Amino acid sequence: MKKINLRQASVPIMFIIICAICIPLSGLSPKMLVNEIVTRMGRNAFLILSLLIPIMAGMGLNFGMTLGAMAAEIALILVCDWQIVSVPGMILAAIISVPISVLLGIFCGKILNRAKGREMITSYIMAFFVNGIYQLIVLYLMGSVIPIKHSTIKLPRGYGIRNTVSLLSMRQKLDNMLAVTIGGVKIPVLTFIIIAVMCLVIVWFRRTKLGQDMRAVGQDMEVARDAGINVERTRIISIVISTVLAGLGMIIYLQNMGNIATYTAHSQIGMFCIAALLVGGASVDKASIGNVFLGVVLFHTMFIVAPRAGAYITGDSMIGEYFRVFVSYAVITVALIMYETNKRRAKSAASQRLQEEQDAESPAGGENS
Amino acid sequence: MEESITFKDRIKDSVAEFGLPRLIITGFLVLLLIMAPFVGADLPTQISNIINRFSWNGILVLAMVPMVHSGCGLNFGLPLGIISGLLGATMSIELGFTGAMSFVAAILIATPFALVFGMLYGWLLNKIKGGEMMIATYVGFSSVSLMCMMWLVLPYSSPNMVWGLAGKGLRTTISLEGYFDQALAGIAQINIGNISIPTGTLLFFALLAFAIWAFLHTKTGTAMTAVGSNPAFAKAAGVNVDRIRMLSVVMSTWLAAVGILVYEQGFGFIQLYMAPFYMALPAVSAILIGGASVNKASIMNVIVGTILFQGIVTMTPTVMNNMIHMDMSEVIRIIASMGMILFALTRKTEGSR
Amino acid sequence: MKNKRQFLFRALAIILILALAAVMFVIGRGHTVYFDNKDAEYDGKEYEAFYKVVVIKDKEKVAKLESDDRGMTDLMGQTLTVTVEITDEKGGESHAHKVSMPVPYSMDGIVINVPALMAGLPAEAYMSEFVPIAAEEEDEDEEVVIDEFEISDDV
Amino acid sequence: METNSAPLLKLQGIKKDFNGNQVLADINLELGKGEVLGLCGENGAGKSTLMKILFGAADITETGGYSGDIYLDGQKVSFETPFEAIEAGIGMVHQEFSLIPGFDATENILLNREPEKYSFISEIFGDRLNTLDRKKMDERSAEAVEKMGVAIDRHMMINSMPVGHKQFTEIARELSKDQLKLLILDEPTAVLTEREAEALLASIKGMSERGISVIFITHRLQEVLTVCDTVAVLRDGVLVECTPASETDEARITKSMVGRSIMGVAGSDDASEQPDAPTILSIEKLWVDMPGETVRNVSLDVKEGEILGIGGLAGQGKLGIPNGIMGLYEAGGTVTFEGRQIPLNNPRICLDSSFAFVSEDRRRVGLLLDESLEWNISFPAMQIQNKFLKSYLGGLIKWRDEKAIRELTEKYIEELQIRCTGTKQNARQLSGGNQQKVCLAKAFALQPRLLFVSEPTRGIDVGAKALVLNALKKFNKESGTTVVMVSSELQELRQTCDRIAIVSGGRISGILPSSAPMEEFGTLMLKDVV
Repeated sequence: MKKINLRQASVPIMFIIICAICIPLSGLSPKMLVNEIVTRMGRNAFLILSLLIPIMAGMGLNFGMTLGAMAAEIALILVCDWQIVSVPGMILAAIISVPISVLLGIFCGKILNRAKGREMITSYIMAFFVNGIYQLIVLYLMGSVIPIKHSTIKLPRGYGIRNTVSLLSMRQKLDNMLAVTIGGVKIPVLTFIIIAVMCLVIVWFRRTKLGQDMRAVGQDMEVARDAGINVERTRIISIVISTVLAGLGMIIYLQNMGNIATYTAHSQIGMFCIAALLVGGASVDKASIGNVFLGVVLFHTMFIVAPRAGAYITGDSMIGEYFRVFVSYAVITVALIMYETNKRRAKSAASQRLQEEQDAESPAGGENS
Repeated sequence: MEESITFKDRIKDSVAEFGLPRLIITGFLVLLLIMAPFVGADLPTQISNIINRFSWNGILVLAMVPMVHSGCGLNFGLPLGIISGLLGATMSIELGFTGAMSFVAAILIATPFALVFGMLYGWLLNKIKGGEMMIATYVGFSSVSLMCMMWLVLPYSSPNMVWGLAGKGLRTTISLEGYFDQALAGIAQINIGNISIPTGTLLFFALLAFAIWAFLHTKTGTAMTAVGSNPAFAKAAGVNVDRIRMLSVVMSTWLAAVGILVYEQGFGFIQLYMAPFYMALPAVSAILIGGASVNKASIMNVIVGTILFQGIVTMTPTVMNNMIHMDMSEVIRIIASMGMILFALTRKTEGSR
Repeated sequence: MKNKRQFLFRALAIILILALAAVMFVIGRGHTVYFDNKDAEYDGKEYEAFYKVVVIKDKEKVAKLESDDRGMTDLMGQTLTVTVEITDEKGGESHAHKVSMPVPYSMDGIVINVPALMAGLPAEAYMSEFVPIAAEEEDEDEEVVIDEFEISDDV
Repeated sequence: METNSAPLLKLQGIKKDFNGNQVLADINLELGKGEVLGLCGENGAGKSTLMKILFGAADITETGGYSGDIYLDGQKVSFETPFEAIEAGIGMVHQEFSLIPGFDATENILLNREPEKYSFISEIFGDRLNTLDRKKMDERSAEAVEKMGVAIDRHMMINSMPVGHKQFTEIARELSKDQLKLLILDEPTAVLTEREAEALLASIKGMSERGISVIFITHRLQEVLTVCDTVAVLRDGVLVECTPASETDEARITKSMVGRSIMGVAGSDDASEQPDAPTILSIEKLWVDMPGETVRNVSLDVKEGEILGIGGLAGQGKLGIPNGIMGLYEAGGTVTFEGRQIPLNNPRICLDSSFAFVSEDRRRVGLLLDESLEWNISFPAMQIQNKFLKSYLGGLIKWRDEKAIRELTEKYIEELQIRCTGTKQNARQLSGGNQQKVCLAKAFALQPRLLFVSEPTRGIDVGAKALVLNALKKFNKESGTTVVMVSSELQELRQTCDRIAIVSGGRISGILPSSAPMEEFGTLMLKDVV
């Protein structure tokens, strides 16, 4: 059953080749490279895990995961203003982000239920729409309606949040707990434990009734409905879970970064996470935990080495920068095209089989098929 | 919506057909226009602004029409056409054309690019019927980021365009002064007081709009509408659905190429690199605001939509700023335009997706 | 019956989470603590600054203060526990004192006057709020970039 | 078979109409515990409607419900939704599979009824977070499969199963429901091989012994006679026969199925076979891959100027013939028209050879629902024959001639009595009958030499039916167009056509003059039924 689909494996293989070419050119020492990859694994893996559940529910790549990221940013800004620091600050931010994420998730889920068959483009536009609302809150309401005390995060005009909010008090506090250094590579053990627990939760979730229902809904909504499964609700739940997880993932991500780029941090997150997942060999309708980790390693290796390799080849560092952006988009494009053509191919294959059966039987006649 | 029967019925009908978001946006603009004099904004300047911006953006919005008609959905892949236009503009300058001639040359050079890109793009969209919009978006993104590298690598050498120090690689912004800045707008420009009307640009838009309108009345144009309305019907009536769709994509792409050139001649600059990235979204929301849906659009939708959209873009900053001393225009623009697209996507549409 | 039970559990879970949040508010509250080795005055009495003060928090030396110096450290939670090593004169023996005190929740920055503290005076004598004075001078308006085009270079 | 005093199921005076169209008239039926009832009837006789009523299907409740009473176990019941029916112990296996393709048989058998293991988390987040008890699921599905008596691989994915096993998976799913008292099987043997069908019959007998009553709908009469205790025959919404299986035979059932006692109409009055007319279209060895309407090895000659009817039961392939010839579905074989061979799978060439086709799928293929009547009627003629166009610049630009289009549309609105507010009205807003007329007008406007009409009266009211059929006849007479008409309604074919070919099992089972007796048609229809 576990045949490796060559088409499916083509993207990871391509990336392995890109990395294999770029790594020597980049001139990075293996230690530095491993260090970077481990850091990025801890930073991004949780965020990418949040994409798995909507895929299971047949809703495609959840471009709306940005919603969770925004919820997390709002929570972190507030916590920062209240001067709750370090790990307790993160836990508090997580607690605050969850209800915001849930509300946004329900909203997004309801909208997506009205746009069945084009969930992806809708969730993509949804991310922009909520970004507008986020800006309204953060840029205009914070400081004027929502009390913000500290001038370090407030714009000098008296309301609105600065372009960058420093998270120095939380910076890598989670990563540093229980951290182990092996051969010069810092391993953020606690972060990895949290990610591992999340993986276990996802594995467990697949075995629950809800997980089973989601898989059923993902494969055939009508059949699931006939069997008495509440399709709409199940789909909304999957989006809510994804949004909440994205929010928690964003907190892990930002504590590692050490500051919030208030107006831009979330906007690219969705794209990079989705690209990483696809690079790991996932497709629009099928993704596993393995895809997440393979994706993080391959995608981020490319991300780290591409600019340096580009600079080495062309003498212009910008080429590499643009190259990795191009690759991110190209990967998503290719994955989407493969998904759509596969759908078509499955259909035509079915009718071809019918024809052959019939041809073989046609001269004989008389037999019931 | 032109004829007036009974006022009440009309309102009821138009509300149902119009949709709430569109109504809110229109109402908002009307409110802005009414408020403008009270808060001390200069109405003629505002109107002049709207007309100007309309003339810049009209053709980009018009580029949506063919693809919507053929059922390919909203052309989120507009950047592909824009890139053709940018190639035309930069090559025209590189080849040494100046003044109004450089505009003509830009269009001529952009055309083959638009045709080739459009055909590739159309071929791709024919392979993935049903998933057009998402893939179009990412085709646009990929091509923009690919071109980012190209702008650096391609052997441009005109000193007006490349980075001064390195002597190669195009600048992010290139001034069109001495080239086709105001090439169209300058033709028969009318200036009355604060109002200045770019007659040339408006006429050019009118010409293209008329061409599209006329095309939709031809045999092929009729087939295009039918393909968008019901591909199965069109196929049963002997229409080559794939060819018609391809044609519509090529048309959209070419219009986008011309559209960006017209935009640039008004704006006065060529913007390269990531600038074309999100240019599809304003155009998409403009045509939707104008009353189009995912698979129906008319020239009227283009005109009304562009005026409404650009009206909000130009009016909100001044009026809002004067009113509450907060410049929320950007945020309002994002919420309004994205809300409009969301609304259109969630509406039940028959036929194409 | 089932619903009631579930409601109960849910309420319990929410209360637990809220309680957790409340605990985080207390134990996670961050303060900046400043140590002053300066002359102090209280109740008409003068307390002279020491020759040298070393402040040790969590086995880590956070400040080494000569007379009239100010040092600082970050604190999480509501209790400040430090060891203060005091040298009265040059070349003299240092003696360590372990002190522990509650800090007011509402203060972001707290100034502690070490001589007053060592003299065993009441809290209001050695503890005062740190008020940032000239922090407001950078009044150039920050341009907010809500740039949709920007590709962040680090993820 | 024992007859209890209180039957398991009792239907009393069941009536149902769709918008005034009577489809069931006063049905009275009883079914004892463990009894097997065979339900026969032509398509459209009301079998599905009756079963839908019993099963609480949504389209019954949405169209105003039914009248009459249903008693289950002596209790009066009326189901609003299928779930209520299932709760009460009724199970139904539909013709279309309702299975999740990526699940295995066990998961499908217990879909949404999986046994669960308690987990503490569910106290907070609700029961759906209980984990599935895979072991128990396995046991339950094994039990159900055993009950069914046909061995299937319970761990095989549905999408890699042969079609028969999918059918058995569905049956096992119904059997796994403990409360099951009555199982409705809607043409279950249609997709089975002969051996599988035998296994199913044995399984039905087994169910009956366990005390489960079965309603068995099929076109294969020998199966009915083998397995059923009682045979009920529906015709035009009337229960014409309900006899013990032992007292009847195939011939008698066939006769009850097709015999029209009410009208007793013979062929159409002006029907005339034209044996001397030249053959205009000759079909040889045609196969068509149309899902659900597969055509196998059909050879047929159509004579110039005639109206040829093609009849047969649903799913036997009659719809595949015109759809295949017109290139809408993958097809093979040779088609010769007026001596020229017509390449298949190319709609354009068919249309250029002046064929026209009125599709059975009005809404999807037949109409531009969101465009005006003008567009609908003129479009094919415009695209194929360049009609209704004005040329400018020496033919470089071909513009729509709105005036000509309007005149054409007005002409057909009048001729076919299309009820509409004007030529600009959207096709979507018309009623089914009027939409059908628009489809005809569209084909007439092409002025074809050969016209295929597929199910022209499906889903339209009586008045419109007569109008449509008369319009067809008139068109045939006046313009000499050869017409091939496909319909499930034999009566209608007999009224309209000169000759009628009957399709059964994807093949032509015979061609009869329309005046031939009903029984002969019936026999042909059931000849190779799949």
